[in-house]
Amino acid sequence: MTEEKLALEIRHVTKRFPGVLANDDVSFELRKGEIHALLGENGAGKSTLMNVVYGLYAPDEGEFLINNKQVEINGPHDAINYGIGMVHQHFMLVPVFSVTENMILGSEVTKGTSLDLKRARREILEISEAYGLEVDPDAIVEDIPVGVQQRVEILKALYRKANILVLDEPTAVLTPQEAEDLFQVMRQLTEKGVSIIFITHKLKEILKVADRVTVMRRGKVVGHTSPSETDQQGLATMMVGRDVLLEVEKAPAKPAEIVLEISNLTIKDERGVSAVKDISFEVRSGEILGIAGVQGNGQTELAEAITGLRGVDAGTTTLLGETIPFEKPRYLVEHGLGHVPEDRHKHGLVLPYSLADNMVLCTYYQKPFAGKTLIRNEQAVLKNAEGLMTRFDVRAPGIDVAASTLSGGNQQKVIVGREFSRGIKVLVANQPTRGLDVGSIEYIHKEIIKMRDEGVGVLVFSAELDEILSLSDRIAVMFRGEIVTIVDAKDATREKLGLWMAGSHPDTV
Amino acid sequence: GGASADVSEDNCADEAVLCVGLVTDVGEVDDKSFNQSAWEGVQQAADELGAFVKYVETKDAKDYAANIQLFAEKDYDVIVTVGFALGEATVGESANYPGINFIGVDQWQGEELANVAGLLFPEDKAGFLAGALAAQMSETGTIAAVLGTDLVPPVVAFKEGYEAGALYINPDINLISTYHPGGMDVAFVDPEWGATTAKQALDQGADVVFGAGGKTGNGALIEVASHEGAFCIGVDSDQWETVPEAHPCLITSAMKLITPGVFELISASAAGEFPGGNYFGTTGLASFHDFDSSVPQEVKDKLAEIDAGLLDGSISTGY
Amino acid sequence: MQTTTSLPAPVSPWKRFIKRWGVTIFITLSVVGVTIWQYAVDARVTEAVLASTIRQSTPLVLGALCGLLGERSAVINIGIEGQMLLGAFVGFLVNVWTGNLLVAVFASILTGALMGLLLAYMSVTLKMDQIIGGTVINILALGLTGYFYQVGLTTQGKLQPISLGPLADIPILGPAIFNNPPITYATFVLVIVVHYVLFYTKWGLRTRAVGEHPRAADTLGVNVFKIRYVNVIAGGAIAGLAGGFLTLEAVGSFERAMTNGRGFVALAVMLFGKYTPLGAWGAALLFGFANAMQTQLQFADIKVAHQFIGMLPYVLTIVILSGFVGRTRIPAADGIPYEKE
Amino acid sequence: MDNQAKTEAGNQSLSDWFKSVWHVIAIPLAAVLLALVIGAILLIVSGANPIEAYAALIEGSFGTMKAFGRTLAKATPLIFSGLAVALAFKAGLFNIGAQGQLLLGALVSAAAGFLIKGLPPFLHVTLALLAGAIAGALFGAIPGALKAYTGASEVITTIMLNYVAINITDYLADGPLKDISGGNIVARTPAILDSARIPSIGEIPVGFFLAIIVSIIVWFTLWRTTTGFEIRTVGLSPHAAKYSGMRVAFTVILTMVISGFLAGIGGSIETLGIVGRYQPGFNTGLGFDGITIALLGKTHPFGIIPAAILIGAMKAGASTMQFNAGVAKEITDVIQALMLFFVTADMIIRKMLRTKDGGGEKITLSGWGQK
Ligand SMILES: Nc1ncnc2c1ncn2[C@@H]1O[C@H](COP(=O)(O)OP(=O)(O)OP(=O)(O)O)[C@@H](O)[C@H]1O
Ligand SMILES: Nc1ncnc2c1ncn2[C@@H]1O[C@H](COP(=O)(O)OP(=O)(O)OP(=O)(O)O)[C@@H](O)[C@H]1O
Ligand SMILES: [Mg+2]
Ligand SMILES: [Mg+2]
Repeated sequence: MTEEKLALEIRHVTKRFPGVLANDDVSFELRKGEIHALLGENGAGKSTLMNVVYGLYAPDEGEFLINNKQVEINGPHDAINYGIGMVHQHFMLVPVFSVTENMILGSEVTKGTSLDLKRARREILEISEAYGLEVDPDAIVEDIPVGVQQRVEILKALYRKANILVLDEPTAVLTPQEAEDLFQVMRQLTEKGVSIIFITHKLKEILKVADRVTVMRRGKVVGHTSPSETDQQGLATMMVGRDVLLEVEKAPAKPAEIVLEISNLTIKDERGVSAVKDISFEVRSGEILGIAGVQGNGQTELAEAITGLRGVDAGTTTLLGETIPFEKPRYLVEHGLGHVPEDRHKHGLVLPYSLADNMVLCTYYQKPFAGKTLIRNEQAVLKNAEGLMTRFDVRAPGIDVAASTLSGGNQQKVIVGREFSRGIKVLVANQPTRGLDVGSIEYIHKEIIKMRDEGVGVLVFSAELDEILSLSDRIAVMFRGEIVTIVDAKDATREKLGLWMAGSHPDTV
Repeated sequence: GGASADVSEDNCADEAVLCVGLVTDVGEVDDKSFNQSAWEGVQQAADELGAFVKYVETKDAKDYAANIQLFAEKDYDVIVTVGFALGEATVGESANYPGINFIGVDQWQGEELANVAGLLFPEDKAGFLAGALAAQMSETGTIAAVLGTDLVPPVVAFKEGYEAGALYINPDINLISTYHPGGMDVAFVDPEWGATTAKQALDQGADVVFGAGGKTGNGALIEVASHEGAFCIGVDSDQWETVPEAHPCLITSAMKLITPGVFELISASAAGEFPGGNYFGTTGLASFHDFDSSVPQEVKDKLAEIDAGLLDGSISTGY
Repeated sequence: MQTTTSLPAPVSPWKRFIKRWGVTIFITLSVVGVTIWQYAVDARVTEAVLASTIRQSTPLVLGALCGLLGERSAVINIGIEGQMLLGAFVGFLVNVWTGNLLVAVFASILTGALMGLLLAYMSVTLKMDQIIGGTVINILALGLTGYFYQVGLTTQGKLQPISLGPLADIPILGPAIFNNPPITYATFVLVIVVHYVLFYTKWGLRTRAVGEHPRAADTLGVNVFKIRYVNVIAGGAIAGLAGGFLTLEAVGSFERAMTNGRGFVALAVMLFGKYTPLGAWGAALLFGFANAMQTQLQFADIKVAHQFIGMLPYVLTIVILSGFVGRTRIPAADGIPYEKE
Repeated sequence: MDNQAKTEAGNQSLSDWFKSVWHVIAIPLAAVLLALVIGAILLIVSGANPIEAYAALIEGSFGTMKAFGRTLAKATPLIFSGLAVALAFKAGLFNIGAQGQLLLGALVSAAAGFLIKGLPPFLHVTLALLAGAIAGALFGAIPGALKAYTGASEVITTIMLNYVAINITDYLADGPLKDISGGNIVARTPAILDSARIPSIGEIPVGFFLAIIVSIIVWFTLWRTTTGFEIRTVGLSPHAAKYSGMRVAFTVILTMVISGFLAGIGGSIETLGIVGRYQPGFNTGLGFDGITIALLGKTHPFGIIPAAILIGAMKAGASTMQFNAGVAKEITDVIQALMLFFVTADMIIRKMLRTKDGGGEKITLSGWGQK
């Protein structure tokens, strides 16, 4: 093994955060020209390890070898010099910069003292042609779709002549088709001698493209395997340490009266572009309507409009037979609509508040938490919190800890508990399990189905096909602000949905 | 007490020891302006009368009374309070300390109290003379005044006198004057505004600028100093001494003789002849210093004539 | 992002043009109109007002440059006032001691830079709230200058105008623009230089990236802390120069608290100028013009209580800020300390 | 991190209580001491005797009942302006405009104090106080509304409005409301009637008790009412506030109105209890000191009281310090700035005290108010 040509070797890396041992004596080998998948639950320490390699975090212990030579990495600058490129889980692009400016930042080409944008532009076009990654160098990043943004990210690494490429959850925001294209590019890159570390939660993708797999759990490497030796269930078990149910069971739906009706909704986004175009559909009590779609196709705007966070340009929404005013979340709170928002940190929680306060975020002014006097009944607030903690299995040291200290899954349970417990008739859940581990996903899915069975009309937005397929009774697919089609869940397959999400018209499939 | 007591604060209660305290208006004792002039009068008392002297600067207008009490509690014999704003506090404390004599600079006494002397100055008369001089020295027919704020009565008096004096000489003269647009807390401490305003006046032909407004006015004087052929006129004290940067233009100053006024009243108090009520100090123009030869004799004669007229009442400033 | 804005309706290019440039064009036309009218009445008055405009705009635009260098790299600087004041004070002292104006100017700049260093240390290293950091500098400057200033110090003159030959004879603008003392000329140059650096150089690209998305810049090997430190220090140096302008070029002496809020107005100028040096210049000139005009109105003996004229520039700022600059894009990371891990 | 997580944990025993109090005051206390030490060094450098100076400072502020009364009188408006600034902080707003709101409050209460005649004292005082408070509130509403509806940064608009307030009050005090009795030429309003005067109990100004009561009301409002919950939520997360159905714009305006109201009372109390009329230049800096005090008091209503007394003491003692020790009053500004620095830069002190977190909330404002 010692003769083997290794592109990168990580030895005994330990990284601590206050209260968290994110990487615990992790060692890792990346061969030349391979695609090496890194797998693990949320919080297993994958991103941390990669950030350490990339020089963003200083490890507490550990060493690195590149091409079998020991190196010091004291910052991204060193990493870039050693040929390491990284596409981060959250894109690292300056939204108001052009593609060219983003591309050259940190490795600028200059003529005299001035930036040489012309030359940079030419170089970018050359590379983008060489790898078949098409981009418009003059486009402003915030105006281009996520798929293209990701291309820019990869090009950024290639522009810096990376031969070790780290891709942290690159497919989370892509359509199956776009993901397929990415795999194509990845294979092409390995042929040119680039070695790739590929992080993903999608087991299928690992089986499809990876040469080898390393699995992490709670900061430690727990095993190595390869696609030829295992399957999805095997990977999941290795990752979680127990057998997991990958899909929840549910009885057939018993849809009743229409509880939520969307008619001809049109919404323009901040820049005046139509994000939602003349959309209509309805949700019945006792059913789950899943809205599938790749991030950035108008789901966020649609969900925000329905839940009162955003105004609309045309159309109406009818809740339980009454036309609702837009941008009045309070009206919806009081008329039976529950909302699990897309961004739990931004909308769902007040992070510095205690769990108890977060659990009355929408009802703090109602009896028994307060009355006409506006004086809070602290006792009632605490009692409510204690009740919800037990009922929704929120794992936290107490109801007085700040929400910010909870893990993502438990934070989500706080929101779910708050919304599900206040007698709602309609539920809008946007990416309800984003970023959660399998255990939490399982739990929240069960709760959503329970709501449905109690007669609540549920509208679920999700970019995860598996989530859509396992929860929905009917499925609508959004693309570029329009609903491509609404089908019965029975008639949907992964493949069809994938194509529709990428814009194919249902009639042609 | 005995006649042998040291001149120190601890012995202020002693008959033989003269202690004089001074409370400034908001601002510093070394403001090159009225606080400083008054303090110089007190220091003169130290030199010539062997008095023990001390000052306290007021930081907050609400402390006037408290600051007066600092001296009163130590049995000072004379307390000088500087500025019209201290008028109420001075009268108020004078009742609490009938044994102490108070000198209130710029403080009009509505009713006469035995232990309070308001030291007042007819600023309009000094302004009138300054205006008359400016009008005679001006070749362009445009003269300017850069002023502190009209919230302060002496400033207004100077301005009105200045304009009346100029018009007395030349009814067609072009008078451009301006008050600082800010409030009390900036109007007297904005030399750059004073300077730039003076320049704006000079640029449109003014060749004499009257700077009346503490440091704001000083800024105007210094600005004029760097413009060849233009004159500037200072205010309050002889600013030849306090603003040497203005020597190239400072033809004279419209003075209110605070220093001698304060000293006279302290001496009167020491002599047991303290005059309660309003006490009028003198105003007038300072010496021409280096410009003595540039001021034609007929101008000097005219000024003397006006001075006499103001004194006997045959000329009125209209203020 | 604002929390309470509703969605803008789609606009035609013409409307967008008006929206973007309307106020600027309106103001420019009004200023030009007033100027021409004045010129017809008395040319000297016009020239006087324009010269005063330039002069009053100088500390404001310098202050604004200081502010925007900081904020382009995401450090809010409300300590401009204090940096200016200390710069003015130390420059003055050095002028008194050495009698060398050039040395004094450098002392002002250095003092400002040191105060910039202090702000950078507070906001970048200590990750203090930046507004509090600036407030500390303001109070400190007021206290230190007040405590250590002794009256009676006089200087040997101030920086004098240098006339640029025939250029200064151009009617209307010549005397205002081409007959100025050195720091004013330096200000003209600095505006252009900062504009160039910010938008056309490597440093500028990195600065703007750090102000928008520091982590992105960090991942590309850009040293976020260094960029912030250097920009804030450079900004401080410019604020120090503004102080030097006050004591060494404009007034020629020092007084306590002589900045009199110019550092705060500079912030308004910066916002008004949309975080661009050229925009700030335009805004500063507008403020200078408003001030010069209010003096001119008093000269003309127009009997409005001068307090009303006095509050005009401030009211104007509020109106413009809420209707116009309210939508200025503020650098996305502005005010947020960067945590590396 | 864990300590910070405990938000409002109930404290079981007395020693726990002491621990938690220590936890909160350790940093401000250390900050004050450090500032005094550095101030002492500056005094030595400039040739003064720090012991003498500080002794005089203490004598002038706490040495006699009278001095103590003066300290409390100085602290009273500072408590109000401190509360005004702190309350706005809670909603994520930086009210630099407390000064302007305070000036208008002072002027309007003076007007009410001399224009309204024939009222019994208690009623007259109440009315005049309210008039000033409402003037402050209305003036605070302007930046609030601008912020809520146009997004204009309150930092800038309040700075600008301070200048506007000076101009308005100067104009009124020298114009329509000018005192023309007895040949007065000074720009000031007539004195308020005796029925509008707030008395003192011995040396202790009654206004101080009012300040304590209002502090308690502010605390109660913030942490025990739904309105307070809304204010704090908007401050910590406007997005979550909107999500939960709170009226963000309304809350922003309401907060600025209350903030202006508090600042307005501060000005009124000065007028009715101390100055007795409105006179330009008599209320300088009170609003700006509110910022220092709010921060020194860790933006907590109960922290503000000792902070205001501390600053009030420095103001009350400054003259005595100059009188007894010949030290220029500006040194107190330097010490104030240093206190503010050390209390905010708690990282430095935390290192010295070896504690992990500073107690109270870390103060973060919204920058230019854009979140
Ligand atoms: N900056 C940080 N400060 C403190 N703790 C952190 C930080 N970043 C990560 N952690 C903690 O380190 C652990 C590992 O996180 P990391 O982001 O590496 O997980 P991951 O495997 O990438 O998870 P995911 O699948 O969600 O991306 C987690 O427990 C997390 O809470
Ligand atoms: N600076 C930090 N201090 C403490 N905990 C942190 C910090 N940064 C991240 N974490 C925690 O680390 C965990 C993983 O971080 P990460 O940023 O990957 O978020 P996440 O919950 O995995 O969401 P995402 O779906 O966006 O990956 C989260 O639970 C987050 O609370
Ligand atoms: Mg993550
Ligand atoms: Mg990750």
